Amino acid sequence: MKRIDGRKEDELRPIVMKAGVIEQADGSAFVKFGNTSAIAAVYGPRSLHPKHLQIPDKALLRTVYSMAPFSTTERVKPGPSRRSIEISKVTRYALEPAVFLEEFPKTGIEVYIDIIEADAGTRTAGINAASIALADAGIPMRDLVAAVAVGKINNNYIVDLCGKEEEQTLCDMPVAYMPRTKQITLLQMDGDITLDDATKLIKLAIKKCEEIYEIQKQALKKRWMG
Amino acid sequence: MKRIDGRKEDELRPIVMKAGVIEQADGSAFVKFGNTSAIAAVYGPRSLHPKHLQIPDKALLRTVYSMAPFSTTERVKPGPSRRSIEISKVTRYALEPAVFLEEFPKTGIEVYIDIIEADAGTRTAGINAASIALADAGIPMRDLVAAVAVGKINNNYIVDLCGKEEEQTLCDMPVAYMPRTKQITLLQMDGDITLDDATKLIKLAIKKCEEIYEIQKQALKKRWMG
Amino acid sequence: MKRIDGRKEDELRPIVMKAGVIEQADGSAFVKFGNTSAIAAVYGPRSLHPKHLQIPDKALLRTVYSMAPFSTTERVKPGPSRRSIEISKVTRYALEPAVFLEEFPKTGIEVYIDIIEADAGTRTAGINAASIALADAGIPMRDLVAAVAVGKINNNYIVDLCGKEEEQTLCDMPVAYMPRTKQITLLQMDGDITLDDATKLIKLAIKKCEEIYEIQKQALKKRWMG
Amino acid sequence: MKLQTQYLIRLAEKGVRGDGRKGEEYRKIEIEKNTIAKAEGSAKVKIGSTEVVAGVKMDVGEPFPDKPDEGILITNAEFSPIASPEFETGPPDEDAIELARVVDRGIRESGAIDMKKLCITPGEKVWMVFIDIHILNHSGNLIDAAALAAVTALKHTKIPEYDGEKVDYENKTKPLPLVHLPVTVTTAKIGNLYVVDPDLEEEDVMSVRLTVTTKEDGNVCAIQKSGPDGLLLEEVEKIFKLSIKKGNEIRKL
Amino acid sequence: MKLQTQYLIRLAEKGVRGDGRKGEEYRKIEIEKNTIAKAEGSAKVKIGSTEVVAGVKMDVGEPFPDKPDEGILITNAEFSPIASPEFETGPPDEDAIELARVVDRGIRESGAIDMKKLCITPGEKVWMVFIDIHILNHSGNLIDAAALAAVTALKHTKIPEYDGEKVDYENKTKPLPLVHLPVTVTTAKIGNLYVVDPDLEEEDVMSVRLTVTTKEDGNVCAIQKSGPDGLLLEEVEKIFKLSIKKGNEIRKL
Amino acid sequence: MKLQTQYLIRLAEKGVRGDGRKGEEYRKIEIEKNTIAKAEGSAKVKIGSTEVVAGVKMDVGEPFPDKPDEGILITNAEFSPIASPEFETGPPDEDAIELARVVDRGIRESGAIDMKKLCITPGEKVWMVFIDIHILNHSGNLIDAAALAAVTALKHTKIPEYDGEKVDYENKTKPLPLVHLPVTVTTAKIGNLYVVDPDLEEEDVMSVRLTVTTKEDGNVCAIQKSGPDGLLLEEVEKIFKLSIKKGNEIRKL
Repeated sequence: MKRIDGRKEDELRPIVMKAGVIEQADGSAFVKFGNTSAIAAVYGPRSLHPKHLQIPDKALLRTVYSMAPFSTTERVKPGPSRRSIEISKVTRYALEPAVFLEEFPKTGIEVYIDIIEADAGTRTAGINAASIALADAGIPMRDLVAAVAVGKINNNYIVDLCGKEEEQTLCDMPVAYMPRTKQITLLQMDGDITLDDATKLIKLAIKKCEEIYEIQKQALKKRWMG
Repeated sequence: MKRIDGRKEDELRPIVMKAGVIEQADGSAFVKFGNTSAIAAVYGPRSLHPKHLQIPDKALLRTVYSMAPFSTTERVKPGPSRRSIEISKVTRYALEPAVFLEEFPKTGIEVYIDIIEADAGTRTAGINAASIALADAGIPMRDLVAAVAVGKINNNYIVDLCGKEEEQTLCDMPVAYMPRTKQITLLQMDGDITLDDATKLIKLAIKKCEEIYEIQKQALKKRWMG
Repeated sequence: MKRIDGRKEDELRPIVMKAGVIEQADGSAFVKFGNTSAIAAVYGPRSLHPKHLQIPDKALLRTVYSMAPFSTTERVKPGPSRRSIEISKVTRYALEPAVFLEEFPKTGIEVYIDIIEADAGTRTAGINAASIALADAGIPMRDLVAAVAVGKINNNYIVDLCGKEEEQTLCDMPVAYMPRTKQITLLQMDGDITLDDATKLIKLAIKKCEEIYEIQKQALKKRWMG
Repeated sequence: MKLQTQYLIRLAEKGVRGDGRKGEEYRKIEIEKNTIAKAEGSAKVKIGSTEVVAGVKMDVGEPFPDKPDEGILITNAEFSPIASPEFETGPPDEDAIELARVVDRGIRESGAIDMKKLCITPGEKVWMVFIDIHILNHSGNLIDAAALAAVTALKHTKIPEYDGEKVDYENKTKPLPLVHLPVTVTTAKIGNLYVVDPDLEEEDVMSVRLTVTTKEDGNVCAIQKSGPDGLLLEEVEKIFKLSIKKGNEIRKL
Repeated sequence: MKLQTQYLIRLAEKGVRGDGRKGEEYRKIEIEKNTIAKAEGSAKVKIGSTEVVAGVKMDVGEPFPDKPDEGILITNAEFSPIASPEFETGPPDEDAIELARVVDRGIRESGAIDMKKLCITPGEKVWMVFIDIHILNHSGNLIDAAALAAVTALKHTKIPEYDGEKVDYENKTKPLPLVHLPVTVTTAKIGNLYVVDPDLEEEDVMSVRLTVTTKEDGNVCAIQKSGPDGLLLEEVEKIFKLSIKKGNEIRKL
Repeated sequence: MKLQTQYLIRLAEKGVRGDGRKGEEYRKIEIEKNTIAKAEGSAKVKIGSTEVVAGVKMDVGEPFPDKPDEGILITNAEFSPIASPEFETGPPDEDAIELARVVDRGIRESGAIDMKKLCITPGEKVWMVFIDIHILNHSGNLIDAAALAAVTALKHTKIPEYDGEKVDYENKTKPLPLVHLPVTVTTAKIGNLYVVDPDLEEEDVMSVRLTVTTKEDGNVCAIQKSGPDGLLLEEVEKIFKLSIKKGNEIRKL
């Protein structure tokens, strides 16, 4: 099957990843998959107020995902939406297994993700960026978290859906994955597929996450090596 | 006069009252008058934050009245409305005379009232439920507070208005009453009636509150005796 | 040129200024320019909460400008608007140079300005009132701040625009001025004018501010002398 | 208990109030009409040093589906932080909301405005009447001052011209069809003394208050009990009568 | 680590749960239908002492431009402070929003409602279906209880009459076109034990949970991983199968 | 006074800036056009390490009643917490609102956009132009960067096709009718030195700043004084001239 934008079924869109893009932040990254662009910035570990939010034996990880008003075809109203609140939550859980939060008790680590351009796959682009930004901030991590969405159009399993594919797919399944520990840290799905499909799609996602992971490492290497 | 639902002028709707319906709460009650159902839960006395809200010589009583979106014919938008904020306030004043707040200085006692079904008389149903829930929470009380709305259709004084009657009545007068001390703790009225009518209606309400009071006591007895 | 309300080009509208109009406030003033009426009240210096707002070596000046719903032809929705938030900010900067904030470290001085009637020039009326109210509160000041808006209709420079003139003017320039130090403390402009126009308009505004300043002093004198 | 509370309660036991008034005595009431140029009607009311402005704005809008041939009344109150060190900026709190709703009910339930006369095209266009209450100085008994300001503003409201397309706010001629004059009277209980028009200090010490709105025919249109204590039936009856009496006095001002 | 955590994890190592259930065992499920008089459909679901009411309200509105011939589904959840000492008043927090969205997706993606049958006039008027979820007691696993209450409420929903102008809520006859019965099953991981239907204490100690909604044909319609840990592929596969199995059991209730 | 403040002010007395620039010298300005695929126009502007993206979105809507034959301009700014440790999530604060309003006035008052050409059907349908400003890195002088990004985005905006029913965002051909190029220049006063384009450290120590927007004909379109100090007339005149000069330089970029 030829995909709408000419890609092969298991082909990712052109990817750009860059660490250290925001001077004011403790860590930051820019990630682009086709026409989806995400910027992530990390602030912290820093002292956390009000005090009752502090956790005695680890850092509090906070994630805020948001879309720039001009990122989509229809202007997005500024401010949090139900969708962005849910994505912020699952993003936190996607990143948390990777971070040694216990090294910074009582502090806060804030991860902000801004979607500058949106053409599907914004939450996974955001997770990829956030993961690089956390590493860029020098926060000790078990591993990087790589993420990608997979789907099924007709009888084909496809990866890294673009916006037009998202409208057609029988299911949309974003997955985040830590290659070193083989842990799936984000798993969501909307659709109507068989158990067999679901399993195959997850396996496909894992394979592509391993590719993305290499690009993430390159971005960090480039940053550190100059 | 035969009323729209076949009741006599001074006849209450079928009443259900049950104490101890919410496991997580310190005290709780379910109250049903016809198709009006209220659930009340009490949390506290418990420590109160932020500190500047604490009262040195007594507990702070807080009441929150709210309606479930599906409780009425037209869906109620979730969140506080001007109406619900006012009802929360008068409900607090209806309950406060009954509670020995001075026994729990600096603490907070929270009373939450959810209207699950609404067919008029929701604030009085809520007060009846809250009063049982406070007693169920073991909070020392001067007395239970019983409540009912009364009105006038044509030349008839009627009690415990249902929704259709509320549209026709010349006045709507919710009353809360503590039988032991004979104190009226809630008194509101909308309408256009003579002084004589007003007085007669209050007396009628007091009489019915005394009946309701007995049902409240039964509900508590059943809870305590098993 | 005859102006729409019969005034001369450099003629202010009938002005009323009165200090000490709100009993509850530490200082207050009422100011009226034609059909524009502003009331300002000052509370403070008083202790400031939450603590992290406190400034170690001076008082925090806060200003809130707001319009009464009935002040304009089209009812103003209550609550802050983007316009009122900006005006609150520039008003604070217009007043701050006049106040010895360093005499009251860690405290807060709040200035509230309510526009009761609006017929253009509300921010300048508010600044005139606030300045008198601060003095009325006994807060040490370098000088009073006087304010007025100027504009240009056809080839004429006009002062103290009324609402109908505001619709026609080529520019609207509110100016606040401290005569003793000759400092301009508010300067905004919307329009499309030459550099020469801009300079001439500022000079005109300064001249009128000096007149307004005398009326402000009269109001305070009347208040203090009885 | 604070000293001031004890003092006022001791005074109350002797039937005396802090400022020397009798129980049934209002502070001085001053009424100014049409003080706001852009409002369709307005009034400033002072009761003692409590000061309230009410402004009426009108606009054309769609009627409510269940009352297609009636105008719409919307009452709102803002407790401006100008008026008291205790008021804060932000959305109206429960006190402001209660005040607006009690004032609204007094006007609405008394049938003060002939709402049918505010219908322009049934089911399509009716006049909307916005009453906005703005507190200028809070020295106690805001509710009576607000209600009086609102009714006075309505009494002096002129309806703008409307040509079916646009409201012409420059031309206002026809008076608002005001057919009743509801008056709101608040009585507080301090110790065993019943006092009308409680001032700020009395509001701090009162245990309960009853606000009663009555019409010129003596009918009762709205009641609101407030405060953390109860009232006996006899007390309520007494306050009803007092409210009618004081209401009649105020209506003459 | 808290004592309770250690205790439950030690138990889990032996394959035992705090309340004695087996890993694959739900607490007792009780379902009550049409408990709310004014709702078009309603259900109360208890799972153990977790208690949830779902109410369905319907109204006529405009369709979305991209789906002119389909009805509209809106799912909302309120975590009433009644239900838990940890819930607070205020707008829905992230947990309430996530719950509502997961329930919504299970219903929407499974095609449970035949949305085309809810079209009245294409591009102009369609039925809007509001599912409101109200938590009465929070004792763990709100999501499965909420999903079950929502589907049960839909199953018993009757559409009001509509004459092209007004919805007649007094007359409801036609059932909602419900064509599938999605069931949502949540499995948590505690230590190395996988437990369905975690209770409140288990939710406190679980490291990760997976919520899977399946249809009667065994298809998967919605997945949501939650919690601050990851899952291996084998674990996910195992939970998928378990979810289908338990879903089938619950569907029969 | 902080050490850094004292240091910068001492430098200023010698006519020197912290980063070695001259008073009239901007940091390096970089402009990138049309970086956002889905926006009708966009630009990224860097001034030193301050970085701002502006995106223009267009839609069809109803005109304002008082300007029935003109398009609508709406300018909004979000200070994303990404850009600075001091920015917080939440609705725009006074600084973001002021920035958006100053940028808006510069464009609106200069008549930069020929608004009449954005009318589709007078009184019924006009183009709405949304300028959204998104701060990526805050290193001082956000306002000049934002204004430059906004005008550059407008310059490269293409209007989507509109068939009277639906906007076709896939086809954008006609350029936006941009007839002027307003440029915004901010000058701060540090000690007795006037510096254009203050960086973050200079913003911390400056006592007052004046933002002036000018057109290519040298006219002044918008002025905004900010900061807790005043300015003498001579200072204002001097800054006006400087703003025109620097504006002309930037316009050529």
